Amino acid sequence: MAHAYVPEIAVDREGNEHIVQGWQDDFYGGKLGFWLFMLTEVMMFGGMFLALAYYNTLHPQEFLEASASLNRLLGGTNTVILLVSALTMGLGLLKMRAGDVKGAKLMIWATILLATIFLVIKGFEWSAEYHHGIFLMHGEMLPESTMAFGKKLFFGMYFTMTGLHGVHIIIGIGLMLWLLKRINANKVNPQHYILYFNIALYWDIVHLIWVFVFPYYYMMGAATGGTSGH
Amino acid sequence: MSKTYFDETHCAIGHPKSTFMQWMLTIDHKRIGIMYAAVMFTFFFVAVATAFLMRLELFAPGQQYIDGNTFNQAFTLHGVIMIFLFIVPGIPAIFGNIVMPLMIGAKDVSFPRLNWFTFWLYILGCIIAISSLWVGNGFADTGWTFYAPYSLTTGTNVIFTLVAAFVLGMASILTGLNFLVTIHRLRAPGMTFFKMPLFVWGIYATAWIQLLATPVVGITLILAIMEKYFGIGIFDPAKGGDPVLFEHLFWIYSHPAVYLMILPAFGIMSEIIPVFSRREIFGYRTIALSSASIAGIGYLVWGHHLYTSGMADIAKTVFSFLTFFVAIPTGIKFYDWIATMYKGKIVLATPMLWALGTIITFAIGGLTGVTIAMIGVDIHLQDTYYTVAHFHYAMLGGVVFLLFAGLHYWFPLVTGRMYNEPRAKIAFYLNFIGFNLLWFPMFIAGYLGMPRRYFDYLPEFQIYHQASFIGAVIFIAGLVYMFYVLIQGWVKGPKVGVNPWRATTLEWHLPSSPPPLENHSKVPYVDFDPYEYYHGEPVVKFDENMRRID
Amino acid sequence: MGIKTTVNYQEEKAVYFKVLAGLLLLTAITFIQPHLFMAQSTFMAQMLIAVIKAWLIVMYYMHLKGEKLIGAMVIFALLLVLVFFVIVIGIDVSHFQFKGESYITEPITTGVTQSATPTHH
Amino acid sequence: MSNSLQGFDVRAATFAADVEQAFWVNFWISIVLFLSVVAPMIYFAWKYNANKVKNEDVENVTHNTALEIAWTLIPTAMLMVLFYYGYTSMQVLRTMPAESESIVVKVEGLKWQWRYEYPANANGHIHKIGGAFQKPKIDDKGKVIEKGTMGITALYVPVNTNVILEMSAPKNDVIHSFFVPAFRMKEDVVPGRTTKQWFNATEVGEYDIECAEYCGTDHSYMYSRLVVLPQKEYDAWFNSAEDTPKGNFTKTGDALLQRHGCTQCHSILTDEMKIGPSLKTRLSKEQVLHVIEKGQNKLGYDMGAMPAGLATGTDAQEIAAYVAGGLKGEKPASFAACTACHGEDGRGMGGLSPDLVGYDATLLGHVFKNGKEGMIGRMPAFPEIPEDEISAIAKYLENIGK
Ligand code: HEA
Ligand code: HEA
Ligand code: HEC
Ligand code: CUA
Ligand SMILES: [Cu+2]
Repeated sequence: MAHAYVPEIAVDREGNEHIVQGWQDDFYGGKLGFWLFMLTEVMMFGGMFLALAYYNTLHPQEFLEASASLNRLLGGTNTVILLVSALTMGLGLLKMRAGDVKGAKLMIWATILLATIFLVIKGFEWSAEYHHGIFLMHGEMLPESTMAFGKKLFFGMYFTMTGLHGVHIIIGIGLMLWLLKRINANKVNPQHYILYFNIALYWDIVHLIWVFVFPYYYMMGAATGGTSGH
Repeated sequence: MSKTYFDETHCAIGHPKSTFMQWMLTIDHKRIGIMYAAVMFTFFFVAVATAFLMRLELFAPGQQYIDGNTFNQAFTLHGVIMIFLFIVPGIPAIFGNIVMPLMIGAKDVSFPRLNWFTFWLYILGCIIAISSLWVGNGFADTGWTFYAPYSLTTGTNVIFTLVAAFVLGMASILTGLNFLVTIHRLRAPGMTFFKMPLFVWGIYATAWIQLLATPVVGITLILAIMEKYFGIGIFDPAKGGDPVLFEHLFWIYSHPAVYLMILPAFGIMSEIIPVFSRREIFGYRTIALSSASIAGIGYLVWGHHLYTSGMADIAKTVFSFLTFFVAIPTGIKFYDWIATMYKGKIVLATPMLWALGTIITFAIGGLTGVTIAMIGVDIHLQDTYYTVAHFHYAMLGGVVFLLFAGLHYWFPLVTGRMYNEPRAKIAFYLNFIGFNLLWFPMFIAGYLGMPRRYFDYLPEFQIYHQASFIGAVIFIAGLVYMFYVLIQGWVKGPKVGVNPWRATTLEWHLPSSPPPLENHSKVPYVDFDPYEYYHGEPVVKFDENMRRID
Repeated sequence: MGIKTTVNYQEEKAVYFKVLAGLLLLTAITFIQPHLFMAQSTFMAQMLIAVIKAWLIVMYYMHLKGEKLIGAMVIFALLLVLVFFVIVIGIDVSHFQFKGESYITEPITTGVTQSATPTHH
Repeated sequence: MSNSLQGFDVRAATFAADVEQAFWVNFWISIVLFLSVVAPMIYFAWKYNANKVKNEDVENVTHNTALEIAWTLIPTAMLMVLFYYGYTSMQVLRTMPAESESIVVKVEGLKWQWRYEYPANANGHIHKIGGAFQKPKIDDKGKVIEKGTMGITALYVPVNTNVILEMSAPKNDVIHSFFVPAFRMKEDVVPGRTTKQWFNATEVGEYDIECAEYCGTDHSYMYSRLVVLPQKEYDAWFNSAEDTPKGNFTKTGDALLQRHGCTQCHSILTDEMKIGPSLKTRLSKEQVLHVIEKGQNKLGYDMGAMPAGLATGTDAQEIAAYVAGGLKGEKPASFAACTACHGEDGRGMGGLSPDLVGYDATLLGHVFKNGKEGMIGRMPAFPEIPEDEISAIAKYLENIGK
């Protein structure tokens, strides 16, 4: 918004003045809108968890066994990485609000770096699984394989959900790069930072999803013996 | 003459000179609403054509004009267009856009650019849906419900249809989001939630459904697409999946979706009834809160579509029990409307005729809904024409009729002109008679055991199908006539000024008709109820600065 | 409206680090939980921890504290998901009819179990 | 309407009455509720019409607590009554009898037929009745590549006995739904799951089985029949190795006539002449006279044409009356002119020429293949109807003549 928006005034019968909220420059509106958007993400992943729980109820034992065979070390590392990235993102926003644009940019770059590391680790994990014959349209996951249904479903959902989560990470990286561009163009600055605020919210929800994905897939079967993966 | 929103607009990008580009890039909520209407109108004709084709084919048993597979594609196309392209976005996208901001005294919606984007997302979805008629192996033949595993195994172009439904779902979510923020943020000063017009309440409740239910069907469609491309067996029994899960996930959205259709329609009803009874509405708060409770309870009853699916018997019982509770707030609304007519001064103008007609047709649609909410009875009636008649009475005789009511009611607001009243009434009667002749016989056929989605049928049912066909002809004639009357009104109807109905809500207190680009010249302070009449005349009056003078 | 220009930088930063510490601690507990407590119901324990983590993130990182309206909306959405779970999982699937006779749930036959766990090398 | 498709408005299973009762309770409550809304609406629209009411008389009534409570609680109570009836009728439908006291039949629904498998009988024989209606496969030119079948087979059950259906679909098939309107029962057949329903038929007869879950191209032809037999006949069949019970359970032919749309032009149970002749009686006097006079070569018998003018005047009259009367009574001498081709009994000598008494399979086959241009009008050809359907129709027509 290049030119400042001057809100209108409505006058009631007693002559009192009331500010009229316009759609321009509505920080709270922007925040509300983004929260509502995040609720749709909650419902979406909620739907997937529902499907997951559905089959978990039908095949409890096989789910435990399949979970035990995931690599908890890599999964755990990724958990910590996301944790830290949520911090850098938050600190960046804080710096921006305090007027430290340079520091904010640094923090965004740090977040991008962490996000990339997350993806690389995920890549290692998936390729290891591929080599063990468990991957979409491959090996044990093919229709003709005799792997138990419970396990097939577990891994099918695992690839779908972590895959979709990965897509969210990639979108997040894209958003952060765009944010950097906007900061450089001074469209996002210590006075107008709603975009930054919302992208930070987005990053938190990406993290939040992982907070549930991780224990459901990796930790559920931890007690049923099985060392942490390979 | 002052400039109206037809003369100038704000654009998403730059300041294009050509009128065409100004329309393409417009972010003005009124223009976007009109464009939605134009597009939906076009698609609706495709859907009506397929509906008529089906009726023609069903005129007699055996094959007449099209073969079985074409018939299957025809009802899928009909269902998909009617649901995803027309009735789900329908009233919110058209009237939610055009009048909702006017009603709350806003200059536009909260995110006008998002609104523009949403419109084009909607168009993209339409294009994907329609293009599958020519791309790939023909349009999907799954029915609009896409039940797995049929949708996963059929050779037709289901992917396109699924993607289209997903994109349209996105558009629906974003519309809902936009409206929610608008209603929360941009109400005129003084307008509390219980001073909002009831149409806004309808849109508000609807927006919550759009926002929270649509993602579930979104993810269901994604899972189906994943399944089709990556072979994970989430719904495919050959790989251990359970088709019933698909039905759950599908109806978790699609049942709330029917309330998403009807709630804004009820909102239109609540606008029209007091205006044409020329008195204050009865039980404002109960009507407002019943919208909210229909939306809320509506989330809990999806299982009434699964009575014969193999779901656990105890779940059927729970769902049946819950389903009856949606009928109660609906009933309350109905009684409130009727009570509003008591000791009023009832003007039977065309919008009121449509509204009263709908009370009859939707009562039939809703009460037959209650019939099939009874488990034992639904086990007999599920997937028969009884169900088909139920939902046409609800959707066509409820939602579409009220959309027409709104079309007549807000016609002078949008165009600044008036249609020919006697002719519009003739159109209504044609429609009303045709509609009942079209769908009532189907209750009987369904009760006698005529299953739906049947290309061919046993000859006993012929008589009902024939009656229905005649109804369809009358109905469609009525429709064409109605649109003729409306278009004629727009082109050369008399100019009628800003408030021809002498209504009270804010959208009728604009500086010009049609309204100017940024709506109200000054935003009023709202310290009055939405329907304040005294002795048959509106109470609230404003001076040119939108200060109350009564 | 709504633009806050003054930030108590140090104070908010301290909150961020405190929450991070809490989250790291909870993550650590996640790992030792199966050996520590509720080993019989790992799943419940894990979800409990996840909920606490989520609560921390939502309240402090996402600044939901004090946001009445948005907080109510979030709770509404979460309740809805909960209801879906109760109905679908609690009422329907857990009463799956004719389970033993159904193909998708029939007990696994011949030695499939071994082949499913990836072999180590 | 013909007798065998009465199924729908008939209750033929023990629980049909419960469902029926629930429906009618609902019906009357609905009427009450409907009127409670629509009657005052119409009355108000008339009473308070704008041209009757003066502005001063308009009153803003916006609340009436008693009324509001009434129209919340009374409908709620009514709805709970409905829930109760819906629930109890469902309970009867869904409470399976003990397997020891019932016959358990396995039902398989697949694209697009129903298959039934019975438990082994006393001789260890297992009845497997395969398939229902299956359309023939036809190439572009209308030639039949693969014959279709109309399940002359059906699900045979004894009357007054519990029957449990254990239903499943092949795992790579789609969902179907086993629907018997006359019994008011329906349950989906879901691949991957086993579902069950049960019934106890109360009346001997034949009933329709339809598929009520959309399953693709021939969804509307996934049709079969449920034949309820007297206990004795059922036992006799069940303990034999026959596929179908002995006796006359061939009303299938009727279903076929209906399904192919024959009844549009032909009446079957009465003598009424519609577009085509009634199929109850074979030939009318006029038709016979017409053929005798003009000859005929329309049916495509190997024998070739029937020459014109084999008989004239009163001879012709006499023959026509005799033939139209079904060759009953005394045979006129002049009929000798016909016996060379149509045989002494007029039955067409095993297919050499048209049967004059009944519609045998050969005649039907010819008519279906070639259509027929006659004195009344033109009957279109139905080349796709397979042989076993033709014989089913012939058998059926033969029986109704008696
Ligand atoms: C606008 C759309 C719309 C609306 C509003 C409704 C409203 C209702 N519907 Fe309907 N329904 C559909 C659209 C709709 N439906 C569609 C599209 C399908 C089929 C989808 C498919 O399979 O393809 C369907 C299918 C459907 C089924 C599943 C049928 C089956 O497949 O076996 C059921 C079962 O319970 C049902 C019930 C109800 C009920 C109880 C209501 C209630 O909300 C009705 C409430 C209304 C009233 C009760 C009437 C008005 C009130 C009075 C007159 C006052 C007095 C009355 C009382 C207080 C009771 N509907
Ligand atoms: C909104 C929903 C809607 C509407 C309006 C209609 C309208 C009609 N439908 Fe409907 N129909 C469905 C939704 C709808 N249908 C659905 C969901 C199914 C199930 C599909 C499936 O099984 O998968 C179905 C199935 C269905 C069948 C059953 C197929 C089968 O099971 O074998 C038949 C059969 O005749 C039929 C016929 C008709 C006819 C003759 C009309 C006529 O009334 C047509 C006349 C049209 C209108 C009255 C529309 C008016 C709208 C406008 C004029 C728009 C104006 C626009 C603007 C102003 C922007 N429909
Ligand atoms: C379009 C209307 C029509 C339909 C449909 C039709 N028919 Fe006919 N059918 C006729 C007419 C007209 C005749 C009389 C031709 C004549 O008089 O020689 C006829 C003649 C016949 C004959 C021969 C009568 C005779 O004595 O030679 C038989 C057998 C017959 N129909 C059976 C059937 C059957 C079985 C079907 C269904 C598959 C059927 N028809 C469908 C119109 C129809
Ligand atoms: Cu099988 Cu429809
Ligand atoms: Cu529903």
